[in-house]
Amino acid sequence: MSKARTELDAVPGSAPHVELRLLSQPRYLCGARDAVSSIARRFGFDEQTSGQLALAVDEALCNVIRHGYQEAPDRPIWLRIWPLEDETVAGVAGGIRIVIEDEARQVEPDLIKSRDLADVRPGGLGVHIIKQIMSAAKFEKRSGPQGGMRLIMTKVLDTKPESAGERRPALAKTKG
Amino acid sequence: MSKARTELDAVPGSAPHVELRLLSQPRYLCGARDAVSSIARRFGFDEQTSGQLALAVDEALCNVIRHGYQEAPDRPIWLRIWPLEDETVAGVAGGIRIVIEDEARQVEPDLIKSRDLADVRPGGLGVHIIKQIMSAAKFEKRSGPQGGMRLIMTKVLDTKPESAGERRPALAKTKG
Amino acid sequence: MALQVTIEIKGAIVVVGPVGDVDLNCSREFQGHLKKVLESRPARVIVDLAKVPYMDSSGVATLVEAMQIARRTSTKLVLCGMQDKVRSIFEIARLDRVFTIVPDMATAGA
Amino acid sequence: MALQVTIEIKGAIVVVGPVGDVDLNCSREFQGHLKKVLESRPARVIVDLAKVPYMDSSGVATLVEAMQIARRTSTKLVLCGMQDKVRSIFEIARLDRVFTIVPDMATAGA
Ligand SMILES: Nc1ncnc2c1ncn2[C@@H]1O[C@H](COP(=O)(O)OP(=O)(O)O)[C@@H](O)[C@H]1O
Ligand SMILES: Nc1ncnc2c1ncn2[C@@H]1O[C@H](COP(=O)(O)OP(=O)(O)O)[C@@H](O)[C@H]1O
Repeated sequence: MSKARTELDAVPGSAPHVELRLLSQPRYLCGARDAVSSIARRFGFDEQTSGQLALAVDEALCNVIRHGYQEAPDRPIWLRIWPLEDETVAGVAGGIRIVIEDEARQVEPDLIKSRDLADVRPGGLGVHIIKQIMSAAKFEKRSGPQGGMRLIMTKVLDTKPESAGERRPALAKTKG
Repeated sequence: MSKARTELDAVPGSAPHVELRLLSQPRYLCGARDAVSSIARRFGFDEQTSGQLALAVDEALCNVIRHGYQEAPDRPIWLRIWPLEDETVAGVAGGIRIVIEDEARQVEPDLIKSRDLADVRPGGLGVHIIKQIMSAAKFEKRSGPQGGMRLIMTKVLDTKPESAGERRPALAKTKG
Repeated sequence: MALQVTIEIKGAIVVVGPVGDVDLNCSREFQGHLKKVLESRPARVIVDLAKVPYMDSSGVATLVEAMQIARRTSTKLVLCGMQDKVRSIFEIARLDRVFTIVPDMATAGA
Repeated sequence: MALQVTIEIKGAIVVVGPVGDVDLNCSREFQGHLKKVLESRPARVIVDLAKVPYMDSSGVATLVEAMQIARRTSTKLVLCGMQDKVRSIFEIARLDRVFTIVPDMATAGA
């Protein structure tokens, strides 16, 4: 419950500022996307980045619906949002932390990865998209009797703009 | 917990399809609005009505923040959403049910009303806006140790378009 | 968060143009801008709402207050460029006939 | 919910125009439309994305599959009118050079 944290892929000890629980139905994706992108705007992200954060969340929720719950429409998914300002992350001025949890069957985090991009075929892009958009993204198994997976995603607010392809070297080591 | 309900201002017995918990901060209003309006679109409401539903929710949340919590920024507000399809409401094809709850001090539901519209002055419009937009809206005190208020709002999907001023006579009796 | 507001002074006419949603998150800030503009007692204040996609009753309250100040100081207050979604709240609150609402800047006398 | 899709046949050219977000909620439906159009083996299929403000990877997967079918049947598949937000996902997935992407209907050869 310590307030100071230096890891970009840890779950904060404080209560989330916004928590969304939704049933595992594709028709609710848009509600989650629109909530995330407008909250990201309020946290200081530009329009384009806010849209990308909504895309990353959409991809993560789609994967829970398809792989986690095998499209069962009545299972819960939690999406929790914190502004980064609440914590002390080394060298970071602000940003957003988004944690997604489910009660689906557990898989080894190492197995959650996209196809090789050069091998063009339908699908196999979601995890790549999430990792490209986020500053850090980590899958883990939840502990506790309900099982389920957790995805911890963080995006830091860039003070100086950088080109789309470049990654901040300081963050590379925290990526999963 | 019965599935069949005929009242437009009752809380459904089933789990909400979407639940949003947010801290009592005005910067999160936009997230709630955007989630509500895009879910309303998916429930079959037209763009204009979906925007009005977002406005009604915004007004209700503003009142919880201002009157319920006196602008304290760290208190919880819950917003729960159900499609009307899950229940049997007499003569209604579809729609949305939205329930907002807080842990704020309790007030007599009868005292929650807007100013006379003819007496033009700043403020005093929120409750009027909510009642105009919704098919039914009812304030009540929550039971239980945490106290707090509950607002149950329902909007039914109109199958035939009606003029903005007109109200469905069948619903008039359920309005608070 | 800061509300972006453009303020343009054209002689005795001042055009105030908020950009973005005017809700409880920024209505107090908007109120501050309006009051400051009205203090200089211009002949006409035009509030250009063309870039306001959304307004809630806290934004409307700010405009009602501005109208009351304007009346006292004989300033003409005109709202223009209102989007349909914003017009809807004025209609529900029956304020669409209390305010002078015109379609665009030209009609507003800018 | 139903995805709105306009389909326009101009001789050997078919223009497919989805309207609205293409996400997991409707990508299977979109796939059905594309497959049906490709079955008739037109010389050229233009997917007009001008009215698609958002697409997720399930929508992209549908287009990749359509491209693979088109190659087998020697149909030319062209994407046009892509909005910036949608282009961004093609770039992240490095598919912006795999597809033939043109700015507008005229360039698409419609
Ligand atoms: N939430 C999840 N639960 C279980 N497995 C997952 C989850 N997300 C992703 N995966 C696994 O990772 C793989 C890659 O996911 P992704 O890159 O989104 O492509 P796709 O979903 O199209 O296969 C999936 O095929 C699946 O095996
Ligand atoms: N959530 C709430 N909790 C307590 N009192 C409320 C709540 N919502 C509304 N009220 C009461 O109802 C009155 C009318 O509310 P409203 O029509 O929104 O106008 P305003 O908020 O500008 O006064 C408020 O002044 C307040 O006394």
